[in-house]
Amino acid sequence: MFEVVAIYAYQILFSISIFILISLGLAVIFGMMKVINLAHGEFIMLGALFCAQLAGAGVPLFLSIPLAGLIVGLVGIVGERLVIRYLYGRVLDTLLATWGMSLLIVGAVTTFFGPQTASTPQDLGNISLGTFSISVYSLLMILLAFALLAALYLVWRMTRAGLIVRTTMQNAAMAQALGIDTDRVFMLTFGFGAALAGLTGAILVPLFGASPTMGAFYIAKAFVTVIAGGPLPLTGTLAASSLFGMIDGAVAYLTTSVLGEISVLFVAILLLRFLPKGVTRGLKGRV
Amino acid sequence: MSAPILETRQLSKTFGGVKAIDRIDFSLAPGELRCLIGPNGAGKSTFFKMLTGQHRPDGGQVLLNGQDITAAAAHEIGRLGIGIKNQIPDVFDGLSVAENLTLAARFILPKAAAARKVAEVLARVQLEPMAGRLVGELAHGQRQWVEIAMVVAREPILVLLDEPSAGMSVEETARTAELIREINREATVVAVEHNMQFIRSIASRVTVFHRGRILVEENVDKALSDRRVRDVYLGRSAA
Amino acid sequence: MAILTTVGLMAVPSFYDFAVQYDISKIFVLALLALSMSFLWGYVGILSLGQTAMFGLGGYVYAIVAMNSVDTATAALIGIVCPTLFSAVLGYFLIWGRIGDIYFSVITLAVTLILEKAIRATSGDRFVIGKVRLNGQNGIPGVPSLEIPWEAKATLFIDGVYYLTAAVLILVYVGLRLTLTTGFGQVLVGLRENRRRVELLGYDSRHYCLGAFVLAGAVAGLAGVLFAVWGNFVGPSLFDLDRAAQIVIWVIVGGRMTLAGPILGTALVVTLTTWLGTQGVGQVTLALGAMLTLFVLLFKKGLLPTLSELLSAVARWAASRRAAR
Amino acid sequence: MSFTHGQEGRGGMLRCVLTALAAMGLAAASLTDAGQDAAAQEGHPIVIANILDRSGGLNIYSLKQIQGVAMAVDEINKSGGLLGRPVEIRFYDSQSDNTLNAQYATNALLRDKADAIHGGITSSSREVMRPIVQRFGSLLFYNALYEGGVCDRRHVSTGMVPAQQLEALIPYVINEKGARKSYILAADYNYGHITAKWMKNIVEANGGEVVNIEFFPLDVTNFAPVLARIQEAAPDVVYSALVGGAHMGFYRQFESTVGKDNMLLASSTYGVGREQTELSPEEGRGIIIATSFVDGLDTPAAKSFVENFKAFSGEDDYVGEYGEYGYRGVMLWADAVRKAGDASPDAVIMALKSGEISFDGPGGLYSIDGKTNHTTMDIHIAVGNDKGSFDLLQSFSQQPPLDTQLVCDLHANPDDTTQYEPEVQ
Repeated sequence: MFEVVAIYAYQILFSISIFILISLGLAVIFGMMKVINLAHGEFIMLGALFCAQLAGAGVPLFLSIPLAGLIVGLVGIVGERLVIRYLYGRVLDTLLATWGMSLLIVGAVTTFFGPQTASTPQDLGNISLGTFSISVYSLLMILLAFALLAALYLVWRMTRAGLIVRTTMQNAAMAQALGIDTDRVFMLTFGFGAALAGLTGAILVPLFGASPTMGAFYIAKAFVTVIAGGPLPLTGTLAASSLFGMIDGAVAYLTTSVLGEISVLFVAILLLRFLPKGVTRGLKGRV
Repeated sequence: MSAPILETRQLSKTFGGVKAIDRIDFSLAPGELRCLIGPNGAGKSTFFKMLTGQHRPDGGQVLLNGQDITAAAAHEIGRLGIGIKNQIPDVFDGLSVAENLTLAARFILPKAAAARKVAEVLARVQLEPMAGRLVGELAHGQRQWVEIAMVVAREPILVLLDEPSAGMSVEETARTAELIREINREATVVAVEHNMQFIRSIASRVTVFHRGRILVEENVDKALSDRRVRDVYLGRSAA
Repeated sequence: MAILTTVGLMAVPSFYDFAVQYDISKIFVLALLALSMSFLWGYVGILSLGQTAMFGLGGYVYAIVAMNSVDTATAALIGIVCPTLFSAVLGYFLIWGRIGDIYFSVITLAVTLILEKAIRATSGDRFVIGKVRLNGQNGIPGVPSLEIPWEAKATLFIDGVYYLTAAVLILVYVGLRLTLTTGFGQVLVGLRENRRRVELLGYDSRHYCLGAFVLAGAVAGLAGVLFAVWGNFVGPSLFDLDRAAQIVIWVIVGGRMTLAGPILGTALVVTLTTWLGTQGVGQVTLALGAMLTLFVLLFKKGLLPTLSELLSAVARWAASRRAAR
Repeated sequence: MSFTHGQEGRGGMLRCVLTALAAMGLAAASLTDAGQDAAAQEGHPIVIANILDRSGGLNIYSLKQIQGVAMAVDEINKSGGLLGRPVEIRFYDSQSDNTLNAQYATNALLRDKADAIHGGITSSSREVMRPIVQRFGSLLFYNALYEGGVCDRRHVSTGMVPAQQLEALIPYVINEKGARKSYILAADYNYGHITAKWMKNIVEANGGEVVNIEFFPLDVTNFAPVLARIQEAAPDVVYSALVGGAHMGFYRQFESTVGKDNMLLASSTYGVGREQTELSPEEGRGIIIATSFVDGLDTPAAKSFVENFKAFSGEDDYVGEYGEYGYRGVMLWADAVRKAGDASPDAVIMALKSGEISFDGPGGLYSIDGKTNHTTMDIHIAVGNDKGSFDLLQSFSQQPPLDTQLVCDLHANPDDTTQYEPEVQ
């Protein structure tokens, strides 16, 4: 009995943590900066790819993961400087431009790294729960997802940098008048969001692998999660991820993974129809 | 005294903890031309927006000819005959003047009658030469007139005008005052204004708003000489 | 002039081979899909990312009905009616709730993705409608072309499909233009310019939004039917994210505030994609991505409006030169 | 009503667009029309089209095959061409989009006047092209592993079909490894469904038992739920007919959760997309496959092919089955052209009907069965090693495409174009 409950809990938590991880970067870039970033999936893919490359070159896995996130953050900053910074406020143009960036990244990665799925092994083994065994890495992934979310919340709420970012996103002109270099803040925030996406890819790569076209698997889910989350990007992402993860984990375990995904999208539609401003509407809070 | 055309009872609205409108009782007789005055942030525009379904009240009631319209949607209120000119010109910039007016007139009239109505209203606001121009290309004052004309073309029973003379030259202001008096022959009018001279030229009675409440409701001269009114305007010229 | 152009277009098949006609027909069909979106987006201001849902439904319904040996004209009709009804129901559900703009976009996108996933999950032999296997991921091949009514047992060949799609595109374009001049259409234009003012004038914007959504759904369904006729194939990719995003690209490239722009945008992007695929230049996506990004940075309003602005600027400059002399 | 604004101005736009469209058509036509009509003359090249996905999600299967096709044509031309004429490839990148397969097949046949099309990776891309090839009376060489059953004289399959592969793999697993209790996972489309049916059929025919069959859409990456169900069922062996980049996650998650030391893993698709080159040694080691070609085959033909391929492509990595399929497809077609003495599709089809078309290639002898246009070949049982390649366990000589032969006879019904789904209960 205990086994069954535990395996259920594991399935659901694992599913929730995937939703959290794939939405985090988007919660910053779309949720806060209002840039419809269709290259989000490709940022995840780049993180996965770089992590696999680094680990393949002999860097220890747990160093490769943050390094990969950092590199993707730099890629994000380059993209922001070259393209995105001309488009703030032109929401639909960001959609088109980031779609272009997404195609460009997929094409470039296929050209330089080939179409193959890249990956890197992890050797944490598994622990057994009666008839079941669970991969230790996936448990670590669940922890990481929640830890990242909590850390992000603290940075946003408690630090000066977080305050500066929130001020700038709410009213750039006012922030500028207060002496904040908003141009720099936009650049760094975008880079930060990209780095989070890259980190996600790096965390996922030992289990899911990295292929140039993998971004498409995540992008729709991530957008649905962040939008369903509503006006508080972090609290909302947590709430929506929990809901969707629970549904996906339970339905996929009991029936099939297709039904799991379909039921998530269906619940998202109902949710947006009846709570059209997202689940955190009316909640007091800042992020 | 006849039954009021418009009445609000304990109307209230709060924005993020600030009471924008605080239990306002307001009543307007048919055919009246009333001005609302008060410093910026007194709640005048919010009040208008609640009368026209653009903001939903937190409490209280709005009655039009005795009918409760508190929860009605903007288009339903429009159909009942309240027309509003918003503070910032609220027109179809990408359409021509004639098209703007046609859109308004076609709602109540068949095609041919609408065309006559448009011509008539155009003449009234003296915009005939501009009929084919895009509204977005017109000067600020002219855009205000287009908006007033749209309101009129709908043949409303109650016209709300939020700062009709703002940004207008002296001649334009005078012309606007005349226009408003003309409108008042067919409809009840409420105007929010800052220009005291303008107010004197059109209204006999004013309601003074302050911090979401009604401070004074009097005839123009009495209200403007009231100490409390002077106090709230202190530091601000009555221009 | 317009008649001349039509005649010119209709004369293409007498001068150029089937391969050219086949390529151009595809552009015509996809341009219809782009029109369905730009009509909604450009005139009513609602961005439906789910026009592919109606497109795919149209294609699938036509395929299923036609392959159950109903005559193809009836199948085409049902293929248009079904997505129209579907968009009416979906539109009622969304528009009557006065749902926010971006949520509207996301929900319509989710609807098309659900349909895609559902169709992909119909691979087994349990999923049969009449005589037709739904075939999941693989799609339904061998969809019949339209029968020629006055010739027994004959179906439209490539040139026939070319004429048909050209005619339909012209008719739909003209039809939408005429719609915009009716009272209904005027309100739609008003909605694009200033939704609040339309409401204050007493129009219930929901009626007009729903009307436009249903009309656009019908056009997308029609495009789906023609796509099945053109390619003799329907598959779940009709619904997928790539295609949904591509429509946005076509419309933005051409300029969404016009009806002609999206047609040009579709022609440009589709031609470019097809052409790149034959050049052996490596990754088509790389070139396409670079082009799109540059496009946004250089042409803010889309190609057609930018070009016409440029032309009128040149004209003004020429006029001022003449005046100066 | 006076909604005239804009319409005068924009009225010309439709004209502009239509004119531009027409102009584009004219330009495209004039670019490609020149000098094509004389293609069939002596000395002019024989044109074949190669339609594969260089870009998009399916290119994992295509990139090596594109080079395999090019290499075969290169070898043919270096040895004097076919019937004294050089062979020319027109390559089309179908970008993993079926509608482009349709468009390019039409272009290849009408514009390039190609004598044969080599291409198509997925069954759906093949099914989109088959009616077009039919309509214009041409010939399609489909060089891929697929579910079997296509009965069409204008279509030639040069890859493996399920019966061929599984009649070797499953008895090996049951008899040599003693693994009877089986759990089947397959990709959720026709190939997966039909393969899963054959798997079940053959497992049961050999005295095994199937505890469950599950299907996965191609974009599923999270296999945690099914791994829990597998552990609950505790089978001896898991058979995988999973396909594509996303499904590779299964092999990693299987190793980190269950482990091949505790449960056998056999596959009909593993290795085809060169999966083993991207897995770690632990993850790839021990997976049992059945294949018609792996780089590690210990024959002179295989060794020289791998060597030549690396030299030709300038890439030093694993070649694999799909690269070899491209090479084999062109060589089989060339043999048919030689025996027909004519490159035109109908002549080649007549030659194919004889059943004498064959090619002694890298993976053994391939010969085309004249009744089905499917290929008889050697099947090798191999197991993943920790060097990113495979070790040969056992070879089965000349396995016929039995499943398709059961339902298809092109000698008796030359006009058949059906894809049969074999009746498996």
